[in-house]
Amino acid sequence: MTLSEAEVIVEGLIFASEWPLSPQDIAEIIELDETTVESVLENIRKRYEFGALTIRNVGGAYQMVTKPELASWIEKLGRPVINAPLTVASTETLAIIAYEQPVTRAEIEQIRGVRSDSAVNSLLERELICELGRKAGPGRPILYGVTDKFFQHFGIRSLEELPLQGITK
Amino acid sequence: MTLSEAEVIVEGLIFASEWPLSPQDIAEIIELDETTVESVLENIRKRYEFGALTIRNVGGAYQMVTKPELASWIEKLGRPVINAPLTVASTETLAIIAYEQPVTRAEIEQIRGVRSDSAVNSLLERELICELGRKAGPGRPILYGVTDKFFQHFGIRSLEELPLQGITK
Amino acid sequence: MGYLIQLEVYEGPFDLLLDLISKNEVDIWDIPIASITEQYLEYLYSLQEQNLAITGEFLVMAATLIRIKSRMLLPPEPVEEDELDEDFDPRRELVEQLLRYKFIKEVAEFLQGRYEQSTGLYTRGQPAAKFDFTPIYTNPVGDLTLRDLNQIYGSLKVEIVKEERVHSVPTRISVQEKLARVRIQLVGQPRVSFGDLLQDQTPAEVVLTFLAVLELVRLGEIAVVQEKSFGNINIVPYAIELEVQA
Repeated sequence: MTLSEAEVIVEGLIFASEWPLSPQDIAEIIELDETTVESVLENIRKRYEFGALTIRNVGGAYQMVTKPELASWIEKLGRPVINAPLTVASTETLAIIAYEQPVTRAEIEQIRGVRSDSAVNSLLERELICELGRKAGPGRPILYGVTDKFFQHFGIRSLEELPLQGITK
Repeated sequence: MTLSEAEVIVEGLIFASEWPLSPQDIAEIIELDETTVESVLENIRKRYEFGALTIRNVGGAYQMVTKPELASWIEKLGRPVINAPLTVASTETLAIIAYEQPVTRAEIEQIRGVRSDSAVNSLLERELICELGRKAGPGRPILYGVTDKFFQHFGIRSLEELPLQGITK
Repeated sequence: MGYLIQLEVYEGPFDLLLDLISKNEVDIWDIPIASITEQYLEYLYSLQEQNLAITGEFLVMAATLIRIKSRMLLPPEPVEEDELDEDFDPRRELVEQLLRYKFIKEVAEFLQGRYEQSTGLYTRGQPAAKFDFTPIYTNPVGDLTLRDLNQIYGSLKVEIVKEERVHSVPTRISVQEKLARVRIQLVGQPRVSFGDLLQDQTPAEVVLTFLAVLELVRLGEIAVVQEKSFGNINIVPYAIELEVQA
């Protein structure tokens, strides 16, 4: 079995990157056009069919992850479980934090129209959000923002990848 | 090509583990004896011969890394650029280190009343603080102090220039 | 009604309103406020019938809807300048809030989808290589100044001293006791500054005093006046009744 040099390099890049890599990112690094990169990726994906790992496509970028059927084994390593479902309250709160950060809890509650402490706490526990500092002014409320883990779990590299605001603020 | 189930599980474990796994660790998780684990590992290493990745033995434990010849490519992924300000925890920790240095993490935690490892780590990563040495006494804890970078950012040349109003030492 | 209806669960009043608007197939910019208000209240009544708790937010929205409804019935009052606008629509603020919430719900759905895609998938556990991938911080201290550091350090040190004092002088009073004390401080006065009530109090007492003042407002015994933002807060007692002990 021989593999093309490009295939090996791309495989190494996707493994080593902290973020999902888009074909553009890869094309830039290895100086090949995107179409070639796409076909190289296809070859890698085929080669991975039988092992423990897979290259998944999240929003057009590629990331190396374990196959879902191994989840129960990997949990035994004690890695935090990312499969516990998020409640609607949590995703709404997360959406607001992603868009409006840095944002206080009171501002989140104003947009959602309901109290959100438990949603904020559960997101802090999952390390999807963190405290960014405190807002000047009365009470010096805590400001929240999203974490690196947020970007990794959701396969998003920057806030620009979130759906665009369809209405004027 | 069919792979044994054990081979796939071990491959996934080594990829996802946050530390290198010893054959004992693996044997415990998959409930097989160590000799079998060693031969499973050998199979995985063989299978990896042609790709970008390899299983490296570090002090008797195994980890998944890219092959050395890919180094120059992987370096091109670059260091991530982060523009987030300091968190409240980090700011408090920095203030304590500036005024109390040389100071141990336990002393910082006593003043803040909460654990401060991640704040200390983040300040180290930002190169605002550094290790100054170790304190004499039980456990010989690390002593922290601020760096030249700290002085540059705040526009002062020495600790004597820190404002002292409202502070009773 | 003798049978149980399965009621839909809503995240909050905005969620319920959006659902009513979509069920009625009406234009969000032209909400038939009377009929939507009626349906909104019906939902609250049905919650009540099933002995389900109605949270404060739902009640506040009910009040808002009723206010908007009445303002739409009345001829526009010649009041504040910004409301002189001929296009002024009492529904506008609500509509803007609803649209904002609707957008957030869409993003939440997008995130939920992404999250489910990640279920059971694990990324690499260890650093991939010994290369220096430590982040470059372009903003290592933000806009933090030496003065900030001084104040933060000062307040951390003060907190320690305070905590020690609290330990040595345990004070345990209830809101009810605090309420009684505040009444005594207020009775017969034309007005009292909130700051004066707080003098020499520990943080725990400040909280109790604040709660007692809120309770007095609720009971209709006092009015609270603040002339400008961050200005002094004055308490005007008008119906304080001291419980006379036999």
